[in-house]
Amino acid sequence: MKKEQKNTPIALWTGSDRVLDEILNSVTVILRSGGCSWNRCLMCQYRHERYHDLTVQELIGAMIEQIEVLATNIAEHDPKLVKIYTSGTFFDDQEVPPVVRERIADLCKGRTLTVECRGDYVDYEKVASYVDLLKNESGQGGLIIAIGLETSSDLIREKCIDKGLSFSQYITAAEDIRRAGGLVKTYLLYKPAYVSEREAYEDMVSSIKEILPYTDLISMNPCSVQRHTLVERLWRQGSYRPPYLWSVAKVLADAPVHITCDPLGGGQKRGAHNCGTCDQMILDAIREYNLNGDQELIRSVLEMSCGCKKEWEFIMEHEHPYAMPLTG
Amino acid sequence: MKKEQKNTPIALWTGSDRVLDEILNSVTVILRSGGCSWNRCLMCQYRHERYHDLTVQELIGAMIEQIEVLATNIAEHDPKLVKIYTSGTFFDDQEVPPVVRERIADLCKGRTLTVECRGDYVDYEKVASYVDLLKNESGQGGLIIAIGLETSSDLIREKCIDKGLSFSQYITAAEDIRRAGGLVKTYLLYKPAYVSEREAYEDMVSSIKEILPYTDLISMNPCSVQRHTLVERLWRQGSYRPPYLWSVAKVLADAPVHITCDPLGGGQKRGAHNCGTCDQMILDAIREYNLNGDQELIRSVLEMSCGCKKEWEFIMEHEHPYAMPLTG
Amino acid sequence: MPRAWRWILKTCEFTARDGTGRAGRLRIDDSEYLLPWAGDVPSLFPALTERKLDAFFPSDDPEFVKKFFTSDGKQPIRLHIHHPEEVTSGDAVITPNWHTLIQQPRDFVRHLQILKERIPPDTCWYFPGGVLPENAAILVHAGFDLFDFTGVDLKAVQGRFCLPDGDYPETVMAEGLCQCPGCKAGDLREHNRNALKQELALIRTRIKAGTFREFLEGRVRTRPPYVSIMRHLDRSALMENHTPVTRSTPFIAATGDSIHRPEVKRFAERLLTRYIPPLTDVAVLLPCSARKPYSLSQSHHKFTQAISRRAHELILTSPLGLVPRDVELVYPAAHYDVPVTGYWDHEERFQIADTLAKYLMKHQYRRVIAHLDGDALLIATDAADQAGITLESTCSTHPTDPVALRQLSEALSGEKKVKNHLLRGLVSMQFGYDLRVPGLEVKGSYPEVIVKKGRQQIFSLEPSTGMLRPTFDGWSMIDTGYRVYIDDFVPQGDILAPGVVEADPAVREGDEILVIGENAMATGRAVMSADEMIRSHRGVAVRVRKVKKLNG
Amino acid sequence: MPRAWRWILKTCEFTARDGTGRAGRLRIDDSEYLLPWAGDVPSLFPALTERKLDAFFPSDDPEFVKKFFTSDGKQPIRLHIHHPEEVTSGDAVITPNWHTLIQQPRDFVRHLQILKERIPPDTCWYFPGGVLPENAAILVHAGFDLFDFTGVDLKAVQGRFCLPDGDYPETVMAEGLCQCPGCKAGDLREHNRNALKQELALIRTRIKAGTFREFLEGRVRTRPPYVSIMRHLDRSALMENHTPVTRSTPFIAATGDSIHRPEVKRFAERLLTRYIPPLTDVAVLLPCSARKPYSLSQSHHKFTQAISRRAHELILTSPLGLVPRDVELVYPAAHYDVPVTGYWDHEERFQIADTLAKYLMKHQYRRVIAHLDGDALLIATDAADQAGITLESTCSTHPTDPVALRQLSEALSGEKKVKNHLLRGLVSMQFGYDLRVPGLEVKGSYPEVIVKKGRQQIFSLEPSTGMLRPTFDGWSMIDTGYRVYIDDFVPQGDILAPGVVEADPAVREGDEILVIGENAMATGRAVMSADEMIRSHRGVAVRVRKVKKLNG
Repeated sequence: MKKEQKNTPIALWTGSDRVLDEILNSVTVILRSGGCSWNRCLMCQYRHERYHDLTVQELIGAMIEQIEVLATNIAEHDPKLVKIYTSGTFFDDQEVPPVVRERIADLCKGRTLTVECRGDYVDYEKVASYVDLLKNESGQGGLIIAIGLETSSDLIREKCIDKGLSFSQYITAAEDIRRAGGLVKTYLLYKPAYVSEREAYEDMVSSIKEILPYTDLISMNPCSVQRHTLVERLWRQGSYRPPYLWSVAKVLADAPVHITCDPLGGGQKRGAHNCGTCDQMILDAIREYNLNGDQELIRSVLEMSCGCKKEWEFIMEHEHPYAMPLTG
Repeated sequence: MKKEQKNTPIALWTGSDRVLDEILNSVTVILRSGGCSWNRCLMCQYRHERYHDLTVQELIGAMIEQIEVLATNIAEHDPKLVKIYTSGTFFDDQEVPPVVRERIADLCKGRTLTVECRGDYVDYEKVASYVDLLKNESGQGGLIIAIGLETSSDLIREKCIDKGLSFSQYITAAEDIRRAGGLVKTYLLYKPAYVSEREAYEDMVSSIKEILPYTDLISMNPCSVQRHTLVERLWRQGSYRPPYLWSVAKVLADAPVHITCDPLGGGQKRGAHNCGTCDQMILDAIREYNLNGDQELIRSVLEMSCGCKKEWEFIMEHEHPYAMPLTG
Repeated sequence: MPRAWRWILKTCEFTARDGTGRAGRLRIDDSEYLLPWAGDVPSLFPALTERKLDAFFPSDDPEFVKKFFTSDGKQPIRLHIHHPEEVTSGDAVITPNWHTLIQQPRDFVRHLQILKERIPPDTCWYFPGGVLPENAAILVHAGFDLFDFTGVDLKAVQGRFCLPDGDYPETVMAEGLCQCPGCKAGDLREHNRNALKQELALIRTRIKAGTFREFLEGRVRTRPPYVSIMRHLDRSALMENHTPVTRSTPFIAATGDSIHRPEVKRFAERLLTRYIPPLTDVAVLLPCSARKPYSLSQSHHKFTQAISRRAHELILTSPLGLVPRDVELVYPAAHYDVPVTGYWDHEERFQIADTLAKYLMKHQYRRVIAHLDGDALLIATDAADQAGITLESTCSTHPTDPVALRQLSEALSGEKKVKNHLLRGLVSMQFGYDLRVPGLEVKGSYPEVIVKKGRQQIFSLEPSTGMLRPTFDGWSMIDTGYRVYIDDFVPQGDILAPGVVEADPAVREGDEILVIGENAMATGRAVMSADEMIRSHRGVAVRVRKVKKLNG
Repeated sequence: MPRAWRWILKTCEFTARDGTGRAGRLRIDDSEYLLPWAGDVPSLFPALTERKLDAFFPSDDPEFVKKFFTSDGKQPIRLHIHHPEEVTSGDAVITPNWHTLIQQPRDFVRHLQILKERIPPDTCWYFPGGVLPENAAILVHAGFDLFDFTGVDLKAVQGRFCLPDGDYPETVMAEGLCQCPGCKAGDLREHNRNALKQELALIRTRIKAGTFREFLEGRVRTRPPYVSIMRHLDRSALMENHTPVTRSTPFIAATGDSIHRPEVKRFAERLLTRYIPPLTDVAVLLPCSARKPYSLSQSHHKFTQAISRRAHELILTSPLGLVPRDVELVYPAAHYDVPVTGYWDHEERFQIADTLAKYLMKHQYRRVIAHLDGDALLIATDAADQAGITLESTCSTHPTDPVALRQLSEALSGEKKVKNHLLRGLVSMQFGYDLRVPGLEVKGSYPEVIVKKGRQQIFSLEPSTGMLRPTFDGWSMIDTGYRVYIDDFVPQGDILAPGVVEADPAVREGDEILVIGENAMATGRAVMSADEMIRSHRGVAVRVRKVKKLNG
């Protein structure tokens, strides 16, 4: 493994993001880190994208090297928003050593930084001091902490995701973040394994409702079939199907707030998909809505007719936990 | 073959026969003879029941021995009617040497004798003198010559039986017999190979009509599947089915004169048969009708209902020469 | 109505079996459903819609199942190989998400076997979601009884027209492939449901007639996984257990799979383990005949005449392998019908040679005469090589040719007549018992015979099934086996499963049985296997023929 | 209307074929009947009822036929192997009393073959009397087009309820096996007719979809003689001639009979006679994969990586035997689907070993590496023994195991890379021609590729059928074969059979064709075999893709 390990980010790209009704130019980076200390989520592929058996010093070196790539990009694009994903918890010292976090704060001072954090790792002190670090002289700069709650249902989170987090832990963490001056972004996972199309839909609707008091931003992402995951094993044996794009659109169309959504692998067998004919149109609409927040656009997509819509309606009504998935 | 040849008749039995509205006690004997010189009829088994390679003297000896068995029986039962079958032509010297015929005349003097003769072998002189031989002092005794016409259709007789006789030859023979003081008995064969159930039925109806002017007695016999015959070969491959007893009964019921009928193997796969349920009842009726001539009895049998009657009606209507037989 | 009371009214009973497939009745309150049945199952079992977020897949591992699988005690009871559920006779059970297993035939059969061995046989098995007209036969064959319309309704919304041989674009509806009311009305969903209902009705008819397996042989050819499931099942103990020991219907061996049917394997196995040949050290190998039993055929008539009882006659045949003359009536030897082409495929060659070689190694003959030609002779020679013996051949021409028959007869000149053996052979195959009672006489015209000792009837032989029926006197001569033990009641009519205390594990459906209780004995015929009669609580276990009270 | 005129209006045309079965149209006056069709045939052909006492049986000997068989010149023209009738394209013919032949499959196929070779293919074949829903498929497969209701009506009067899988007592009518109008009305005759009509409609659908054979495989299992007829037909030249060279539908090999299908035999035969392997003397034998073409499967991805083009890859598989990597797209190598059980039966073993042994004897490799385990390795070893060579084995574990893959890779270290061979292999299999043109480039993403020489397209490859389509430039590189010669017209659209003057006898339905005439050339695809296009007078012979006028 060591031979192949690269000290460049797993991925890095620039773009635009809608944050609280504002559109910011952004850079997003996925860092290879010490790895999520939980590392059990059924759909998570990043379990494999990590360093193994490094000393703390080696890890720091490797990550700093990656951050230099980010630094170059920031210098070039001067993004308002920097999103850093470490496949786990930014504030876990095992995963991201403090010195690395400091270097990042330097880079992002005066900007909005989004990092991710397991809900049970949120530490009021750490967050509060990090928020301070990010503020520049004119008080600009802020921290968004994204928590992968995935669902407000403890049962689904335990059985279908194995996240090791309870909804009440999430609430505590979210309140801590806000108290510490950060913003809370909540990730929801649309249709983990072991839930039917309708159960998944209903879970998203109720999750959105239940997290609204605690979160500033919501990102709902359809589950996709990542390599070497348990979800992939289930998918291979016909026991898992990613959600229909119809379902995804319906949640977005009915949601009481703006929700960002990135259907990874959308339109393909391994991602959220319909029949192949109508997929691209829905994906385009979602992408547009992500930025402009125009729910009417999504609603109009739902009015669209396609040969597979009847199938989806049937699945929503007749797919039960004892006979699912019914389609591929 | 010689080792196995027996000098007893092939068969011998006593019974009653209806002859011209009179019921006579009878003895019937089937003699092993020199054999039919034609020997080609498709349904004939007697082709094999014959002596082979005997000198004339040996043949005479063998046949006289058989006739002694008959003599004993005649002495015992004093039958009014003696029926002698030689599987061919009684008046063919090759088959039945003259000295054997004379011995028979001695035995049957004063009785009615029935013999069989191929139509083309009838010789006015021979018949006339034999009629004389049979008459006793009181003028009693007579000769019935049975001709196997089988059908009045020359086509059927040629194609389906290969009898080597034409209807006009038959007419000449019949007229000769009558002129010579004998009575004519005509055999009809119900359903030879290569005719459908309806064709067979229609053939019998028209044959009866056409021979009426020439014959004194009619014996109509359903074809049966004899061993080692061409008919058997066809039957084995599904190309022949003996007639339904329904058909046989229908001809008897509608006939303008009394017709005797002996359904050999009746009710069995190889003989005229229906479904197995109703066969015995029809056979009994035919047997009774043979003696009492009661056509009403046969007509009442036709009124009988049985599961197979619909099948028979269907076959009568829908079995065609290009798709037959349809049942087994 | 109190809940508990409602449950009691959900119950099932099976009245006909053919292999692991069965037909019967499901009763729910006042309604009765003929099994196998397809319909709106969720409306019959409210628990199905009440259970939320309880998806499980057959492949789930034990820890996961242990952690999340919770019982609610309601029917249909959910089954999982890693979850020990309490299931009672008459209960309805469900195999959640097994439609995903169809594509994995080996796992399908493995899971099925585990569960079928664990759960009482007289339970009603619900296969949710995946049934279609094309797979109804294989699913019923696997032992499922209850189905829903989910699969066919889904096909309808997808515009697919379902038939037992697959599905078609809905445009075929106009082409006259079906004339059901759905098709008349242009209602695809109704057609699809009708197609499924019709298929299940046909399956019921076939099971009741004892011809379901032959039907299945054609039906599974639609998709390879169905064939695989059938093949795995054929090789399973489950199928051996549920295959009747005899049928009176033809055994149609119309595919290469027939040679692996449990009946064929059972015949060969009994031949090699149970069968006791007559006392002779001369054997003649003969070709089979289309007509069954062989001895009624023209060719065998000739063979038998030529042999004149001077040797033990062994008939070489596919798919059965080897059939000794004296047990030619044993099912399926007198029942099978095969497509004849003159070509023996290598699987047939292998199986036949294997059985023959093993037989010849077990029973040492001084002389083995092969009255065979062509491929049959090659197969016999191959087997003889394996067994380390040398064959004599008496066929320089076709076996039925007079020259060959004379050769055969001459080859046997000087050999002693073999004593009639019919009974000992049949008893050994059927009961696995060596009957050595002197003075038994076989009366009647073969194959319609009875066996007497003096004036007492001992056995009768049922020609359509090849089964010996012992009288009580007959049973007294067979010391062990084929006993079914009941409680201390005196049977009035047939014996029901709950009355069975113990049964010889060898008992299969169709076996002749001696019933033994404290107060009565009875003769009869098993309607289910020993395993099923012990583990079931409803249904007829033994059809009783005669009852004898004991000790007043 | 004058008689002669009426006859001209009786004509037939065939629009779809699958093997010897076909679908088309019969026109009589203003009416049109979709073939295969069942109805009141005698009302369409008055001659049928006019002919009296003219029964003949197929077994009748030549003298008998000569004496009594007289021609009346009317349709349907009666056929008998011993009677040379004058039959013209478009005529209806009848095979009198052939229903009696069904029980004699060998004779059935022998007679059929004699007559089908003698009579023009585009004639409408009437099978009188014997059709039932259960045998309609095998009769259509044998090349019959026209049927009557005699058989089903007879079943009705006999109280038998007909379905494609057999007949049942009429009492089943109440059991919901069918919901046709006949069943609703309790009219058994109408049901039986409907059952037959539905079966024929389904057969039409299947023929048009190119999935008839798979359907037949299930249908024939009802009765052994139907299986025998299919097996005899499979082994006949008739079937080879009429089997398309490719289909885009799956080739479902769900029975032991699949291995004897003409497609399988043709593949093996072309492999052994036509196929030209790449220039290397190292071969690796690989197991097959469920996914087709193999190279798109995960396992083959690993094999290919380990081999890295340092050997010729040969895939061992059932029922095809052996598939070289470069021709893995050739039908049915990329199309077949088999039930997997892990058990290789002895017929499979024999056929595969036989093909492999012959291949290895023809093509001498310096090294043959068996990257196989289990039965596949045994089969390969057996074949190597037959071929007199020794295999190297690289599988101490499962073939896809990293250890085995490393062994494989190491075994090949030092071996040279094999030159890409795709085109030469495919051309050799499809055209039986050795293409040795330098400078050809394969472009695109396999299997969606085209072949160019410089800027000119030479071939395209159709991935769904595995067929190469030559452009005119492509054809100019293939010197011989697959030519169809036409008269001096310039084709407007497709080429009809009467326009065909001569054709390469190797041409089968689906083949890519170069059409050559005095005034034009064309590329296209054969819709019928060479034999059929020459002997037919109606129907499309070649679907034309491009036409090129010659000399102005």
